[in-house]
This record gives sequence, C-alpha cells and structure tokens, in this order.
Amino acid sequence: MIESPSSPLAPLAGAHVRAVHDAFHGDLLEVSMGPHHPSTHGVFRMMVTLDGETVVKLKPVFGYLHRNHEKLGENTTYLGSMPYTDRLDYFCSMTNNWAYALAVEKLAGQAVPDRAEYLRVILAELTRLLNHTCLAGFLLQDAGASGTPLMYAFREREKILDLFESLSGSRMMCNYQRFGGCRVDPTPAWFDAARRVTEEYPRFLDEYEALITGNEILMARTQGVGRLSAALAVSAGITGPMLRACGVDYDLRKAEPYGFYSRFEFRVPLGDHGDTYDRYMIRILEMRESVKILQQALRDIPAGPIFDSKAKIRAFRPKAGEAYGRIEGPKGEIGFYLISDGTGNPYRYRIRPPSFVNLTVLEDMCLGHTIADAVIILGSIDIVLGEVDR
Amino acid sequence: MSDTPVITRQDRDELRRQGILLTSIEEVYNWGRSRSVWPLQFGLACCAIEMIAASMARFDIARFGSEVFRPSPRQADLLIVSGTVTKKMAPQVVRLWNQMPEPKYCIAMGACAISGGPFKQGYNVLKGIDRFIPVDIYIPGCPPRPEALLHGLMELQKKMRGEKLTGPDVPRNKQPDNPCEYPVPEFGAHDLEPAKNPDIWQPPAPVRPDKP
Amino acid sequence: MLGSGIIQGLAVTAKNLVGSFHDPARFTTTQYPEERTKLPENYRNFPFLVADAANDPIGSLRCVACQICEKECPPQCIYIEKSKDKKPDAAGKQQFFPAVFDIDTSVCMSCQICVEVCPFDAIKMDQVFEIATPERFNALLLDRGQLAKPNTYYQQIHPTEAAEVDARLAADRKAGEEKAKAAAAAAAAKAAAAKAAPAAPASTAPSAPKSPAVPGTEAPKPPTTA
Amino acid sequence: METPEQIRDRLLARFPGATVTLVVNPGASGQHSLLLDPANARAIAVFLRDDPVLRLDYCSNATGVDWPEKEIVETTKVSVPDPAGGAPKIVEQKTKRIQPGYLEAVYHLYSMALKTGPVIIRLRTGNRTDQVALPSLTPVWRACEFQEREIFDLYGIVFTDHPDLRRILMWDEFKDHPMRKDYVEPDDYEWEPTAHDEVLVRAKAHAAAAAPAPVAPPPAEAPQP
Repeated sequence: MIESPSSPLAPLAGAHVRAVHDAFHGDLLEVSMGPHHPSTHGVFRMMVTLDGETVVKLKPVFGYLHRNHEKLGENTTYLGSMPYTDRLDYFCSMTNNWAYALAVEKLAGQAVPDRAEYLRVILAELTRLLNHTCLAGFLLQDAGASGTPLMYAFREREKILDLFESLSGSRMMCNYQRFGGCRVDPTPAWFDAARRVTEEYPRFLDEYEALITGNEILMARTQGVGRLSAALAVSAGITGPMLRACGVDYDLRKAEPYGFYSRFEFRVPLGDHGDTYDRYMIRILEMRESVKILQQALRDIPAGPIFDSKAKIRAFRPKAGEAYGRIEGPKGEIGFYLISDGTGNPYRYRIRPPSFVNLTVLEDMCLGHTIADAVIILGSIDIVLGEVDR
Repeated sequence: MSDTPVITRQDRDELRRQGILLTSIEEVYNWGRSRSVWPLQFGLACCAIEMIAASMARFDIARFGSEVFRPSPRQADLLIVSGTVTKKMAPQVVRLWNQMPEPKYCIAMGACAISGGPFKQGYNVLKGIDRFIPVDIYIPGCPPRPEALLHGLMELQKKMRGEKLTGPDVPRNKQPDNPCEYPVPEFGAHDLEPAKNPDIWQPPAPVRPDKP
Repeated sequence: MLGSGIIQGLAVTAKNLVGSFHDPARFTTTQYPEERTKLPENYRNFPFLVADAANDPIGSLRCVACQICEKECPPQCIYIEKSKDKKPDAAGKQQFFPAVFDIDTSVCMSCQICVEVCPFDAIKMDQVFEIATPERFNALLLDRGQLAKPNTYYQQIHPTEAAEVDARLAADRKAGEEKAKAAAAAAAAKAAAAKAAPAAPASTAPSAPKSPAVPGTEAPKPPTTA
Repeated sequence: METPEQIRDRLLARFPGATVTLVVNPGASGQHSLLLDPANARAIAVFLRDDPVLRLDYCSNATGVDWPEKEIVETTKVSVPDPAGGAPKIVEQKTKRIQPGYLEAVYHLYSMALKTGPVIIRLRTGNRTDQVALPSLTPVWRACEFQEREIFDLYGIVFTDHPDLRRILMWDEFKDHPMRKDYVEPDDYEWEPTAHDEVLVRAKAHAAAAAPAPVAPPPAEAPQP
C-alpha cells in the first residue's frame, strides 16, 4: 500500500515513486534472456544488466545453434556443401546458394550463362522480398502486435514459397544454384506465376503499410530507439539494410555489381536517423526497389542454357588457391571464403555471416533504452540463428 | 477393473450409429485432451519457421486446437523440438521438458531433432533429442512441410485418444516409476556429461548381415 | 490526427476479415486433411528407386548398385551393398543390382543430389510426406522393398520429368541396341574373317557379305563385356 | 585501386622495420594477400584504415585457418644438372622436410568510402601450441570483435588486447579447438542405421570404450574390413 504522506493537494504521488526508485537505484539486476525466449528469434541469448528497466550492459551469448557448418563443409565435397548453405539463413536459401556458387566460381574461374545470371537475380530479389516481409512481421510481433502483421507477412511468404517450391522442389531448402549455373530451367508457366506475384506485390506492400507504417504505437516504439551512428556502423562492419538506415550508401549491388545487377535500374534507399524505424522503413523501400528489379529481369530474361556446359557437377576439383566471394544478401553482406588445396573438398570453408557481424553493435544500440526496446532493437537487426551460429 | 472392457469400441461405434451415444470417462478425457494440445512456443532452427508457417493462416493449426503456443513451459502440453539440438542447447531443452507438467508429449520435428540429421557429423550437434527426453512422434523431413507437422499432430492425437486411464498399459505419465524429471546434462571439457540418458536411449546395435 | 494510423490499420484488418467470407483470394486456409494443396511436380521429399516392372518392383530396379549416390550423399544416409551376381536389366543387359539399398530418412535432407548424380535415372524424389511415426528404430530406415516404386508411379508424380527420362532411356536403349548390333556385326565380321583367313587368305572379301546374317544368333553375347 | 605489390612497397617504405610479404594466390580469383609480421600488424592496420588512398575502413571477414605440421616430400624435377657440354638432364630429387605448423588469421578489408577492395592481410602464429598470440585488430575495426572471438574459440589463436576474449560458440568449459584439423570428435556414437564401414568401425570403437572388459580382445584386429 502506498499512501501519500501528507495533504492530498500536494503533487506527492510522483515524489513518492521517485523515492521508491531512488531506494532501488544502483541495485543492478542481471537478466538472462534466452536461449528460450519468445522474442529472441530462435535460440539467441542476451545477458542483460538492468538498472530498473534500463539496460546498462548487454552481452550476447551465441552458439546455441552452432551446427559446425564450416567443419562439415571441409569434410564434404564442394557440391555437398550447397544444400547445407540452404540451412544457414533459412529464410534466404537462394541468396546463400548464390553467394556460395559465386565464391566457387571465383575460385575455379567458371563462367555462368546469361539466363542463369538473370534467374539468379530474379530468385535473389524474390528472396529479398520474402525476407523483408517476414522481418516486418516479426518486428511487429516483437513490438507487441501479436499475430496480425505476421499473418499478413506469412500469407505473402507462402506465395513466394510456392514459386520456389514449384521451381526447386522445396519450400525453404531450395538447393538450386550450381557452380556454373542453375539446376532447373523454369517453365513459361513459372514465369507467368512470378510475374503475377511481382505485379501483386506492390498492392500487398500498400496494404501492409496502411496496416502498420503509420501506426502511432509503432512510431512511438521505434522512432529514436536504437540509434546507430554511421561511423560506428562502418567500423563494426555492419552491412545490409542496417547500414543503409544509418545513411551509408553501400550496397554491393551498386558498389561491386556482381551478377547482372549493373543492368538493372534501381535505387538504394538510405535512412538518416539510423534508428529502428528507419531500419524498418528501409526494408519496406527496398522491397519496392526489388519489385522494380524483378519486373525488369522478368521482362528481359534471355533464352538459352542455364548451365555452363563446361561446368562439372561430380568430381569437381578446383585447382589450389583461395577466393572470397560476397553478395548483398537480404540481411547484409554474405560472403564465402574458400581455400582449395586441389582436392575434392575445400581446405577451408568459411562463411561470413551478415547477421552475426551485425550483432556486434547490439549492446551499443541498446544501452540506455528499456528492456522492451532491447527486444525490438534485436528484431530490427534481423538475425537468423542458423547463420549467426552456423 | 478388468483388462477386457465389456463394451468394446466396435460396440460403441455400432451403438453410435444407432443413435445411442455411449461414452466413457476415458474417452471424454482423451477427446478433450487431444483436441487442445498446447505446444510450447519453442523454435530451434529451420523447422521452427515451418512450425510458425503451420500456425499461420494457410495451414492454420488452430483447426486442431493447438494454436495456443505458450511461451512458458508451465502452460504447455507439447514440446515440438523443431530443429537441430546442439550440445550447448541440449541442457536447456531438457530443462524445459522437466518444467512442463504431466501429461506432456514431445514431437521430434525434422531430421535434426530425430537423429542430428544432416548435421549429425558435427562436433556440437546432439544426435537426436531422444537421447535425453522421450519422444512420442517422429516427423522425418528436412524440414517437414507444415502439412507434415499437422499430420504428426494428428498422429499424436490418435496416440492420445488410445491412452488408457487405468491398467498395465497406461501412458508414461501414469506409470509409477515415471521420472517426472530427467537428468539435465552438464557441459564437460569435450562433450556433454553424460552424453545420453541410458534409461530412455537404448539403441540396437548396428548390424550388417554379412559382416557382424 | 493522433490515432488515424491505428484506425487505418484496423480498416485493413476489417477489410480482410469481411473479405475472407466472399473473396477466395483473401481466404487462404487449406483445410489440410480433407483438402490438399496440389503439390508441384518438382516437389521432393525423400528418394525412391524406380523399378521398370510394376508387378516385381524389387526385381526390376534400374539401380545397378554403382554406389555413386552413396558417395555423393552429403549426410551419408544411403547404404548400398552390391550384389554378387548379375541379372538382366530392362534392356536385357547383365547388370549388378543392389542387394541392400537403405535410405535413412531420419538423416536424409532431401537435397536431391543423389538424383542429380545418378547416371541411370534409377533414383528419384518421392512426394509422400505423411510419414510421421511413433517408432524410432524401425520405421525410419527405408529398405529396398519400401523404396522400390514402379515407373508408372514416377510418371504419375513427375509427369514432365518422367516423360523426358523415358524418352532419353528409350533413345539410349535404341542407340545401345544399334551399337550392340553394330558391334555384333563387327565381331561377326571379324570372326568370319578370322575363320575365313586360315582357310583361304585371299577369300576375305567374299566372306564379309555373309556376316549380317549372323548377329541374330550372336547378339546377346557382346554386352556381357560392356 | 593499388595492387598488392604497390601496397606492399608503400608499407615497406612507411614501416622500415616491418616485414610484409606478398602471398601469391595461384587460383583463378587472383586475390593475393599480404603477410604481415605480428609485431607491426596493428600499426600497419591503422595505416591501411586511415591512408587516404586506400581508406580500408571496413573489415568484411576475419577468419582463422589451420595449417598443421606436415611432412613435405618435394620431388624437385626441375633440378637440371648440366654435364659438361651435354644435354641438360632432368633428375628427380626427393627432399623431405617438415613444414612447421602454424595458425593463420586472415582479414578481408574493403573500403566503403571508395567502394574498393579487397585487400587481404594475413597474420601467422609461431606454432600451433604455445606461440599462438597475435595482436587483435578489434581496436582498429570493431567488426573483428566477434569474429576474433570465434577464431579464438575454434582455432585457439589468442588475440592480445582484445576487449573481451572469451569462447563464443562453444561453452566456456570446453577445452578443444574444434576447427583445427587434428581435432578428435567426442565419441557420442551409439547407433546409426546405415551400416557403412566407418559406421561399423565407430560402433566397434564405441562399444570398446563403453565396455572395456568384454570387448577388449576384438580391437586387436584391424577394424577396416
């Protein structure tokens, strides 16, 4: 029971709360969030030190999904690692495939036919749509909009997954790219379906934005929360939408155009506050740009082979050397570093995981905010544990 | 109570067709339980995404009474181990399982949860969650489609409906020697200690006909 | 106005709610056990072995136990044991066959690499996914008997792909037969030549026209060495 | 952008005491790298980051590589002893030498400002057992923070001056460095339905380890069938 100590006219309730706060002030509370926590996007764990509700220290703990991907990659063939890359960032199997294929192609000096390059762009942009849509849903879930935005996001996700499934045979684990091309040539019906999805996507984005972007609660929860300065972001190797939300113009599709990205017209949206709202908006804007790329790619895709006739599937032994290939994945820069010793297995197989590196600044962004904000800041980083821990 | 019921299931079905609804406490109890299985909101890896997809509009696990994903193990009936259990995560999974109230069930969803799956050669991957906790339904697939998860859930419901309230073949949770708590492994210098729970993990020896 | 964003969002939700009653595009649920989404042709779950004869699937497997898939399988979930003897395949060629062919579905990650590397079109991806089971040790390892499925089943689940494969196999078979015929002819010619040589070294030319009559009797022989 | 040779020459001019070696990549990618000596690595890294021509402000990837000790039998075919006046003969000379093992940290540097890269730098430890310290580059590029922790965890390279060097992926009690090539996996093998040869071998080894008394005689025989 809290009773006001003196006359009811004096504004004392606040003073009393203040006194209670002061009595507890300085007693830090250490909370372990995760690895089983509904809002940590899997098995991520944060050791949070709280002063009241304010985060004064935050140490991420990794490794709860450390599946030894790199060790397995060194023990299996080059081709054998391809299905494992699907399971890295399990939202974006197509871009993971592409990054790996790109690195191996660099290592072996392989060419890719034009049609395959176009297909890769199409599939990568579909993946970007898929990933950003899901992220928007999960972010809102973290903000407390339980269920509804995620339902909308997953409804759209199913449409893209249907495309992936009818092309590659699996909803999530596509295993579609090969060194020197792609695996299956899409049918005209598939292209029609892809065009339909692409055409309808802006409508969904409008609907989604009407649902949530202007929402005052979302703005209050995200604007000014988790600010990240451009200098820190560059130093900490932040990539992807998180970096661009800080206003740094660095998108590998423009900066180091791999594949055929130089052929497409699109813009790179940049934020100016570097806060959680910017990170959300960057993704929405990127989706609109992705739709533009998709429209161009689906319009221009040439006929031809999808697989380089000189490429090998079995007994693939690139000569000794090393290569680092990277692409702009939906979460940031995903790279593969391969060292070949001339045998059928890579000597060193390393994945540069974007969301793992992006977590470097989690503590910096959370300090001074409340624990509830830490949840939404984590959501805006867009982590997938399969990739963080590998 | 005798082992052979006076009125068999066939009799009951026949009576139901004739318009006489005859039921037993057992049946009502199991019916109620099997149609409100509350899973733990617990995702591990790739399969968790398909589990979320199963709870979304397209597949709608709510039609099976299981849409209430509880964030707390104290309120959950079903542990869906959806994804790779690493050795670093295994103690936490066992702890969650221990915190769930009986009767509780476990579905191992996907190859990784069953046997370590494609990652089974990894040094940090637990080769199947059934080394530490008893699993009721195995859903192979990598990852299983959401429909496959729903099918697994229906299999679980079937299993629950067949459970007896009394007698010698009562389910695990009613057996007198049922350990409500399973030993939680600890982190060792090279591996989990112990690396398995021998009470529930009794694999057959690998055999090959010609080379014993 | 404060709150307009929320109201706008609620309007979207309301539109979807009402729409779900009359607009099929907004009603997305598949009533799974009763109603099934049509699986795309390319859908893959676990591998199966293609058999040419529907009445004797195990006896007519296309698999010749070359063990390429076993070696290439990334998680090593295939186990093959080659037979000791040979038996004729669909083309009448003497081939090894798998005495044991196991796929561990508790490990398989449906990556389709076994299908890609198979030079005989013997292993393909199945589409059955309702395989949840309470059994751990016995139900998840599929043996030769469970894996063998007739070609008609393959044609049913992957019609386009199966048609291509069938056409390719038929072409191969035809080419093989022609080659065998040619080889037989050549062998026969050689044999005839050899026979003719000691008798009359000068009369090799006349013996050559005789050879086309011979292959009929000798045709099955050459492939055994192949 | 400057070639690795140019960067090397500039570094050597700028840091007279340092050794900077060009490691040629024979592969198709042509990504050559610069091997730095650990003593000067930090200063060189700062220079690379702040140099107005390079401005390598972004460390994309930091990783470890394990090169265990190996015996190299070199068959130098090209040794051409010229007998006086005669045609040069090609004689195979076999030289055996033990290449000492070392651990390597590789950093891929890019410039976000200039959109160029990569410049790859490598650092090598003295050996794989006791001289495993390297200077941490986290003070130069924050991006290395977790990646160097990961290298420490999986390879066992100790980064001096790292702000928070702990295990990151494995648990703290863990003793090994599992990404090293000579890492022995724990024996948690009980059962695997596919009876491959190595499966049977491992099953046998596991049975022997689990019950030493009854299964003691069989391990004497060669396990490889």
